[in-house]
Parts: sequence; C-alpha cells; structure tokens
Amino acid sequence: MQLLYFGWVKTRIGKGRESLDPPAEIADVRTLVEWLKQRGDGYQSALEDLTAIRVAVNQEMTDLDAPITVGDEVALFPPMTGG
Amino acid sequence: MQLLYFGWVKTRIGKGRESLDPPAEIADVRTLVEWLKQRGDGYQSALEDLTAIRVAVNQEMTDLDAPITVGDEVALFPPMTGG
Amino acid sequence: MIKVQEEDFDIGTELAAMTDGNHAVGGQGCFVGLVRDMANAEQISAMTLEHYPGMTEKQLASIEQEARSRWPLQDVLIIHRYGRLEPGDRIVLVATTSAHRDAALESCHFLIDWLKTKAPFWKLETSETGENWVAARDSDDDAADRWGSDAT
Amino acid sequence: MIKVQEEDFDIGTELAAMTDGNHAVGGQGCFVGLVRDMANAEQISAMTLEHYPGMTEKQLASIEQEARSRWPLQDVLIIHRYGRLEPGDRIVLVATTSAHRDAALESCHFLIDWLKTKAPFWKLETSETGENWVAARDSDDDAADRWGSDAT
Repeated sequence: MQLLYFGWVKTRIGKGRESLDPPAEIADVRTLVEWLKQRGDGYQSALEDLTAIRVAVNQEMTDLDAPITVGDEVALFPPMTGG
Repeated sequence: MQLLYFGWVKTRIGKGRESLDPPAEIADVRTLVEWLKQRGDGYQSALEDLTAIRVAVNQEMTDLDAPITVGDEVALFPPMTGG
Repeated sequence: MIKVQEEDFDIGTELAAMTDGNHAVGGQGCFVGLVRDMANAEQISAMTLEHYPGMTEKQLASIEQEARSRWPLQDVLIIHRYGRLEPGDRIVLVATTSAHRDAALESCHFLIDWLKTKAPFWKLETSETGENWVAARDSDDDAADRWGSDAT
Repeated sequence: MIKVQEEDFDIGTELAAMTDGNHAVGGQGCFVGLVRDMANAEQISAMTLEHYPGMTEKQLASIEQEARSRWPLQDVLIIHRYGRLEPGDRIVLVATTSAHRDAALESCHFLIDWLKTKAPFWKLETSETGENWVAARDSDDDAADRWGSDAT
C-alpha cells in the first residue's frame, strides 16, 4: 500500500511517502490510522487529532470510514490551503 | 451658454455642440429644453421624451430642475452606456 | 488611476505595474470588457464609443473614490477607451489590489457595474442594417443599484 | 485549462490567449493571488507551496467543471504554482470568459474560494522565527460554503 503525507503530517512523521503492508484485517482508513499511530512518536503526534486529518484514497477525497485494499494509494494531510 | 449633445440626442439635433444665448427668463434646464424644442424638428424629436433625457451642468450630473446661468456648460444626453 | 484613451492597452503591463514592489498585495481582481460581434441577433462590424471629455475623467475619478471608500484597496485602475473599435477589441479594464481577495473581486464588480450607468460613454453599433445607438438596459440599472447609492 | 507549474506566468499572454479570435466574449474576469510579506505580524521571507501531484490536476479540473456547470462560460483558466516563492511573487491565476460580466466575475470569485479549501496545496512560511505551516482558516471554509456544495 502506498502512503502519502503532506503539510505538517509529513513534517511530524518525517517523510512524505512510504510503502507499507498493513495486516489483512485493516480494511478502512480509520483502522489504518490507528495501526500507524503505533509505529512511533512521529505518527502518534501527526495523527493525534483526527478532526484535523483529511483523507484521499486513490487521489479522491474521502473520509476515515473509506474502505481500503492492498493496492490503494492512501494520502493523509491537514486541511488544504490552496489559492 | 455652451450646449453639448451626445448619443442619439446629438444625432437627432444634428450637432454635438453649439453656443447659444437663451432669453434671460430661462433660469433652469427644463425651460431651456422647452425653448430648444421650438428651434426645429431635430430638437423636437431629440427632446420629445423627457424621461429619456439626462442632464449635466458644468460636467456634474443633475436634473431638469437645475438652475442655469449665462456662462454654464449644459449637456443633454441619453442614459449612459459605459463599461 | 484613471486613463481615458483611444489606444489599446496591455493588460499584463498594467496589472504588473500595480503590484510590482508592493509586497502587501495579497490579491488582484480585474475585469476586461470586449466588443462582441453580435447584438440583438445582428452581426456587428464596429462599435464607436463617444464620451464627454472632461466630465468622463471626473466621473471615473469619483467612481474610483467611491470604491476606495467601500473596500480596503491598495490601488485602483480604470482604463476606458473611446473611438472606433471592432469585435474582439478591448473596451475597458478595471483592476484593484488589496490584502484580501474578497475586497479585490467585489470592488471590481462594483466598478464595472457603476461604469455601465454612471460613466458618460455612448455606444454606436455599426451593422449591415446601419448604425444604432445602444440603448441603456434596465438590468444595468439594477446591477448598479444593488450596490446602494453614492455616499456623496 | 489547468496548469500546475513551478515557473511564473505572464498574465497578459495568458489572458489574451483566452480572447484572441473569439468575438463572442463580452467580459473576462480574473484574479491573481500573490505572496504577502506579512503573516500574523511576522515578516515572511519565503513561502513554499507543496502539492499532491496527480490529485492536484484532478481536483482543479473538477473545480473547473463545477464552474462551467454553474455559469455560461466560454473559457476557464487556472494556473497554480508550487515550490519556493518570495513576497510579491504570483501564486495563482484564475480567469474566465463569458458573454456577460456577472458570469465572468462571479465564477472567478467561486474558483478562488474553492481553490482555497479544495485544491491539495499546503503552504510553508519561512520567517525569522523559523518555518510554519499555514493553518486553514474558518473564514475560507465559510467562503467556500457560501457557494453551496459540489453537484457531484
């Protein structure tokens, strides 16, 4: 699974992209995030406040309840500040 | 008195500018316009519908009741179509 | 700044001159009006803009002041052409700069709405059937009125 | 048309390309966003824009489509830069053309409001005190929301 991080989510995790193989029982973004938070303090700090986290799966905006599968591209980031 | 005409007021009167000396009793734009209408068919046609006539005295927008004196610049024209 | 001129203008040059060196500008709004080739289902070959020299400059300056009194603007530019224009030609440019995007965009909308009914220009359209003075439209009066009346 | 690029753009060239040869355009609206030198009373020396390549283009195209579905537009242009910018640099250009001025100006306002909250960009400000990710503002959410929700 391709994971992408942007903004301060990236800064806190310490990288912008990684390829991970989460356990098979992780079937939606919310459980993926809980699993990530156990990977270290950076993840814990980045993903602490879920109300501040925005989600895209395969480059489409969605939310924490979105289902995910092995080949997906999942992006986690703060609210966007374009324009 | 300097008189200026624009748009279809100019077209109907047949000139864009003229210098006239109206009688001394003509003290506002409304009586000036009535006096002009007696000067010929072009004036009659141009000034027939007073609701369609806009007025500026000395380059400031005003209305038919505005007072005028000898040295004034009086402009009569249709509603503006700028922009 | 007000410019009433017969010549065309270069949008890029004009807009850049308003922001160059001013690092407090967050947003620049602009509107360009162009001559359309159709009017009332007739093909237009030319549009000739007549104006009232002297009064035009005064009115545009007064409209600029009104915009500045309503929004926190850093700069205002109005360029209005007169003379004979053809379809596709630029007629008018309004542009504003501000720290904030809403002020820039709303003030541009205000400026062009007020220009339509308060700037002493008259448009003569030339088509195959002859020449025709463009009539003022009620919808333009309504558009100007929605901004309320002049403070002066 | 959507352009996501690191390089600067020339406003005059971009705007002229939208109207040249199209004599049905009556009005062109445009908005330019620039880097300001102050943020929260701090002097900014640089702003670095990060984006999500691939998704950015899709989101901008979707925002363009939304504008086209709401207003009778002849053309839409969105240019959004990324990378390291300095105060006074242009960040974004949105421009629309229409037969009518209201459609052109309102759609520009809509586009920039939606870009603020729906385009996957993130801004990192550099000042004397260090680097700081720009926080999303509630007022930007409100501005986006006033246009209602996505039809899709």
